[in-house]
Amino acid sequence: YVTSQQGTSPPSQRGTIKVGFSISETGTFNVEGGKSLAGIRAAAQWINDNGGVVVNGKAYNITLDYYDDASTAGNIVPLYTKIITQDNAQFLLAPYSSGLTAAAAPLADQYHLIMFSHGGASDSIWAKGYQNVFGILSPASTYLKTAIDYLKANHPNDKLAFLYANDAFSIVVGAAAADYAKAQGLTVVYNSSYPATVTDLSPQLTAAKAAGATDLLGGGHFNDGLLVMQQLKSVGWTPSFISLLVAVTEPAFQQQLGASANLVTGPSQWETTVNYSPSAASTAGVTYFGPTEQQFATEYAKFDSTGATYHSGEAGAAIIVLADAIETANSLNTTLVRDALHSLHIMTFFGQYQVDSTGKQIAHAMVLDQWQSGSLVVVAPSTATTGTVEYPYTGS
Amino acid sequence: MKGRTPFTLYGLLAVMAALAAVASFSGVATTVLLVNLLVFAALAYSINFITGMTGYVSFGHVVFMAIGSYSLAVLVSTYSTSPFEGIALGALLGGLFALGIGAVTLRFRGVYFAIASLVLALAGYNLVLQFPQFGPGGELIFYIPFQPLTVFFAIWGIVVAEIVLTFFVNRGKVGLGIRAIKDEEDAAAAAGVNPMKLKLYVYMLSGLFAGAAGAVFAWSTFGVNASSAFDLTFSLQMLAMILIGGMGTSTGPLLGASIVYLLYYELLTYPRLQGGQFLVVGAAVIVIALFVPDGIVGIIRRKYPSLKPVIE
Amino acid sequence: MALELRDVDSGYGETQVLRGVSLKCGDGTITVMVGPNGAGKTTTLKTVNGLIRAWSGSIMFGGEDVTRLHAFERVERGMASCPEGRRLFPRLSTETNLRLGAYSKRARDSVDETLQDVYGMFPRLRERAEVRVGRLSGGEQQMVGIGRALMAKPSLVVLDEPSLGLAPKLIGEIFEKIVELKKRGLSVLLVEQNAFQALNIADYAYVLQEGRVVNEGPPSQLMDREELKKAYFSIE
Amino acid sequence: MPAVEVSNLSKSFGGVQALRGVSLSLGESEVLGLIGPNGSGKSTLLNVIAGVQKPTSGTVKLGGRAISGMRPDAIVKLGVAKTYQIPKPFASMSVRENVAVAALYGRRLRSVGPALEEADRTLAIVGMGDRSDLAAGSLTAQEKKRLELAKAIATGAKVLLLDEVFAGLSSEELRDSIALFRKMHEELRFSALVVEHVMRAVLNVSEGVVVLEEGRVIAAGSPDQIVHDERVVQAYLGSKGVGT
Amino acid sequence: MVASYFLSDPSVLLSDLVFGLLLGCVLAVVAHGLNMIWGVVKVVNIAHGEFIMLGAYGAYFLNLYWGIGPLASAVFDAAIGFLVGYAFYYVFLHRELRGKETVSLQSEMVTLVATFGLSLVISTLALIIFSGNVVGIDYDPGTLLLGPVSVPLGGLYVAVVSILIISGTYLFLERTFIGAAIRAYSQDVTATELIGANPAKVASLATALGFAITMAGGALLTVFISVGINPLMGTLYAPISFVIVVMGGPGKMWGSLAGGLTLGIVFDVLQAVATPQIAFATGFLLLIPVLILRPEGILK
Ligand SMILES: Nc1ncnc2c1ncn2[C@@H]1O[C@H](COP(=O)(O)OP(=O)(O)OP(=O)(O)O)[C@@H](O)[C@H]1O
Ligand SMILES: Nc1ncnc2c1ncn2[C@@H]1O[C@H](COP(=O)(O)OP(=O)(O)OP(=O)(O)O)[C@@H](O)[C@H]1O
Ligand SMILES: [Mg+2]
Ligand SMILES: [Mg+2]
Repeated sequence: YVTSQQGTSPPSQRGTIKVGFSISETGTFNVEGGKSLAGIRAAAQWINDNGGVVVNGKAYNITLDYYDDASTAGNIVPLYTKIITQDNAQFLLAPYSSGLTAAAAPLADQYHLIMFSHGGASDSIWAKGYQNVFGILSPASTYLKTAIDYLKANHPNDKLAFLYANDAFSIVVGAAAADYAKAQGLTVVYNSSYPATVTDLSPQLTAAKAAGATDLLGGGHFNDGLLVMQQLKSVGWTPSFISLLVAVTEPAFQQQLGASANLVTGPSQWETTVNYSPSAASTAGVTYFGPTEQQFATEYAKFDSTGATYHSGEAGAAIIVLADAIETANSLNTTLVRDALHSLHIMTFFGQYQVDSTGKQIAHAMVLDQWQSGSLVVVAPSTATTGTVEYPYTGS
Repeated sequence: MKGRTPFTLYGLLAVMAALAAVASFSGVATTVLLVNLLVFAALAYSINFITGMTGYVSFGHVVFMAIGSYSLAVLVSTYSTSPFEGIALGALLGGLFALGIGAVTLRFRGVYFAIASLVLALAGYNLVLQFPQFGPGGELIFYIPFQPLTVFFAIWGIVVAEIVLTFFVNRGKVGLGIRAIKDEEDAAAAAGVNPMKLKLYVYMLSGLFAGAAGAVFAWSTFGVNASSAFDLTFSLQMLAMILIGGMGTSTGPLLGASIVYLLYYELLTYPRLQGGQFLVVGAAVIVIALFVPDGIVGIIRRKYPSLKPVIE
Repeated sequence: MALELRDVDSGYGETQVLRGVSLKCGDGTITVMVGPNGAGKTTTLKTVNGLIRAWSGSIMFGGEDVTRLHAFERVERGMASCPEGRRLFPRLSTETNLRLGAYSKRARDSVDETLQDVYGMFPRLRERAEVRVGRLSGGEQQMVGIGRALMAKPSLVVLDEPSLGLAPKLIGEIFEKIVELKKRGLSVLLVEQNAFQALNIADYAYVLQEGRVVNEGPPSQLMDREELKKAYFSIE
Repeated sequence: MPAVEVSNLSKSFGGVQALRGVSLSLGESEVLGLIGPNGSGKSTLLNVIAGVQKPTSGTVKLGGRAISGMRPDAIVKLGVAKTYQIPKPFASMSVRENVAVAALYGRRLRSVGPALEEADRTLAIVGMGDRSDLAAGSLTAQEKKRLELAKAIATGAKVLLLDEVFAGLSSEELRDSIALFRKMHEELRFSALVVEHVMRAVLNVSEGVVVLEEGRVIAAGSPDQIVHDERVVQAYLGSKGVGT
Repeated sequence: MVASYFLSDPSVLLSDLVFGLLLGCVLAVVAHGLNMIWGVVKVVNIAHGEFIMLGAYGAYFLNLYWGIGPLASAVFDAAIGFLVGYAFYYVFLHRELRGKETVSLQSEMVTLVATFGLSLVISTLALIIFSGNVVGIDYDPGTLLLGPVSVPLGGLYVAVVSILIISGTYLFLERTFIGAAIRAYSQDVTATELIGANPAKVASLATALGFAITMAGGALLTVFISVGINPLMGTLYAPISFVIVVMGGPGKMWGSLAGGLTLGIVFDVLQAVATPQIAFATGFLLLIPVLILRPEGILK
């Protein structure tokens, strides 16, 4: 257990636990990679500053061994091989995105090392039978669930349009959400995907509007989220409820759209405003581990002045959970830590952690955010809220 | 030409044998590095068949690589075959697609061919997304054991085949005809060369090997993803490699691929450059292109004419 | 003196072609250069118009040393050429090709008149005005090449085998045109294999061999006219 | 049977009628001169026979077999080779390799070795043996023309279509070239269609002359008849041209 | 299922057509700068997308610090682009192109690869300087209602400006001496010199103009589709630009517009009747029959 008092053993006499990973500092995922990296560094720093990881009475510092993978799958295997066989990392984090994670995962199994996935939400990773790969995130198929639950409970007669990007992640989110909405008895009048390279979405929006849709759910990335919002205006459609992936929770979304961002909602793994706390943990009947929300945010600011996003949170949380698992196992042995990761059910600043037998996350809940008068408010689920949903969206 | 000792071929094969020895006896990290290097070399040789030899710039060459990648990924992930069957299918489809595509696009010259090949890559990306068989968002991932040495010898075999073929095509009847086409296509036809047939032949080889290399690439990354499978940067890297090495030659692609990839990888793992390595790679590419426009083989040819039989 | 070469060496890359070539081209005269294939006639003209640099020696044009000037700077000073292989713009129309001949400042303002002049000289080109030059017949292209040089309102025209590929009837006309240019005060430096007709109109001639001037003088002194005459249309 | 039989051949480029129903026949081993004003369609006629351009209408027969519409490389293999009026050498290749390409593909040889030997023979014949290792791009204009001829011969063609191969020669060179041509013709017994503006060459190498004007045959006959044909003088030679 | 809405409501088709036209104009204007550089000087500028990106950032910063709208920024961008183009010519092209008789394949390859290096450098620098975060300009002049069809005014302005730019360059190339010399340059450099034009001057001017248009295009792009401006945005527009230029015919100024409109309309209409994937695949593949039937582009 990490004691909150400093100085159990002076940092100089500590051992080190080397956590290796690659991250996308350049290329397609450079933004997500940068945020993740800062989150990882902040979490590791916090642990080291707060007694390190204690195994058998000896404290260990977490050291990070990482390289830029340039968002390229071809780099993953050489980098992880180097990390494992030459740098001798003891634990691994996965790279960002499920595609890159898939390239790294076989090495974790081959070399019998734990690999924590923090940025690969595709469900398919967990269907491959990896022994040593654990997830921190809610899987993609559950992203829009909270929003649909809200609609089902409050506006069951709305007609839903689903429009989402055709990439491995967004399409799973969109398709699963459309199915879930139908299963909940909601009316889906439009359901379509588009490639990430789209330059004009007005035909889709016009068609969805013509189909009589009242609500719009989907999105994919920042760019197309913005495109959707802009073109809603140009095609003259004001849906009553909008929920878009990824884009909405970026501060830039509101900065760029101004008033028309108001009352748009979006799912998120995490926000700096969620209130997972030791008291929330005891209400939920689980133990709380690691920094509080506030502590993490403070530490994070030292590594990235532009503020944490959920990518920062999920990556940081991976380090925290890993540290707890090592302490729980009271060993650096992969098998023992793996058993600990399987049996652990805890809460961190990022929310709950518990995995099923494949290593897939089952306890963490998505939150639903909504822009309200210039700030992002968590409006669902009830355990994490800081406000309530305002309906309908008005376009200004 | 006839009867001349093929020093170049012996030399290249000796280098390949040395690579095989290194891959087998040094650590895994070296092996996987060599796998990547040879994947790039295989791609460079493949584009060398069409662009290096005939001067037809295959801008969208990545499309053949993608065909190979998806062949292997579909077979392995959906039908659980061995990766070798995937490579075979990738090569076959790569070659067939090249024949089909080439029959239409090789009629276009210069920029027209380059862009016709580019649209195929752009269209291919969208078509892959259209069909769920290629996975959600064109992503297929699979889990097979990590066997670096097996992958190494798969790609090694491909590169050896390419070297031998490049060498003999260059030296033989086809090579002479192709050089004529590269200089003056109409005059070549008027001398009895059937330009379409020769171009199709090398384009087919080019597609076949790009397909095979793409399949190995998917194998080595345990999956394929539409946005990276059709990433045009690959095409550009291939072009840069053959330019840097020496277009059309049998040594150039291996030289170019080694330089570009090793430089890139060295920088990637050079801790202080994180995020900035492309500055150095980019600057190096600029400098080489502008100051050594005929590639390393070109320099050697100019500076040390006596080495000609060894490098060509 | 319109043009004077003093002891010029030049060549391509490492290969030297011209070895101490000296020649003069008087104001308002026609100077012809003849010589066997590969003698360096074209190379001399390229050195004159600046497409290749003289290795040593000097080139004076209109009293000015132009040895170090670029080809386009020489055009600006009044030297126009119709080079070997014509060097036209194949995908531009005949008329655009001609008009481009008047690119230099000295010629720009009077481009329309000069154009009519050239059309007058080669009526065939007026018919082909809108056709891309690459599609013209060999002889038609030759006419465009000469016409384009004239469009520059030059004081010296440098012509590399202008009769090449022209029908006999036209060759006669071309040489008449050249004489006409001279009458207008232009100087002409001409390389020709059609030695008979060329020498017929020349004021002075040079014979080049293996990069050297081996003979020079007024045409009458250079060759026996009767012999030339026979050489032209005889059946052997 | 004539080697080449052209009947009623027409070719238009958009608005331009380059050939308007040309018919002619070239006998076995015959050398036929083809003259006419600039733009009268001579090169076009050669191009159509060689398959470089497709005729708008009409046929070309080679030894009784229709070849119009076939690809140029196929026509070469049947024994018809053409030179380009504006030479198109393979500039980066050596002179020897240039000719070897023609030998290799034109004669359907199997490997490069014999083709190079054939190239050496041909180059010796046309008197370019000493240029064989130069890059074709660095030849003089004349040499490039000669190279065109060498390539055509190297294909082993029985029918040569020669587009102004005698142009731009000095008087002496012309004499040598004519002699060379006659010698080659004696040895190889090819048939040839010789497009030429240099009358001395036309008159000295050909047995018959055909005159084109604006895409039509306006006269045909022996060299002697042609030089004195009023229409030909009018349209082509120019009244002052002959004899002066 | 989408098709049925489309059939039941003709105004949907009309909207799609209008949006397609606007999109086409935007695409045309970003492709147009490439057309100058590539169609005319024969330099395959792989870094084209990066200069579009820089143009967009130019507009962004002008807006951020001085509140200047994107249309006005386009003018400023053009000025910068002009200078950048000159610099680009002398740093990248001059060495390779001077003294060449024509722009050979080898030179095309060299400049292609060199500009590929440049695109790596610029996008990496942009990532470091601008960070990867997406930014944008909040510029919305409103919409024009034409019966059932609403037309975004921003898009309309861009369309007008792009047509102006294209006509301007057309007139410049067709009607001026230097313009004709620019066209001539791409066919024979030596001959350009022989007519008395300084080849370096001609080529650098063409390059500078191309860059000016490209960067202005980047600024205009932020109007109609202000999807985030980010360091990697060029990778989307560069390939499309290449296709548009060839579709319209390289070196043909109106070709950019023809190519852009074709793609815009095909993309938008097919997106509505089929799927976006089919729309893009068809739009791109359309180039092949175009090349077969009209080897020199849509325009004659
Ligand atoms: N681009 C070049 N590179 C290298 N050598 C060349 C080049 N052009 C010409 N030469 C060489 O220079 C010499 C002189 O050539 P030039 O073209 O000046 O001769 P010429 O007198 O004009 O002959 P012709 O009557 O055939 O036109 C020749 O030996 C030729 O091979
Ligand atoms: N591809 C083409 N497109 C348009 N017009 C063409 C084309 N090729 C030739 N022509 C035209 O057809 C006519 C005949 O051209 P051709 O080259 O056959 O003439 P020629 O008799 O060989 O002339 P020359 O003696 O000058 O070489 C010319 O007017 C020419 O402009
Ligand atoms: Mg000459
Ligand atoms: Mg002709």
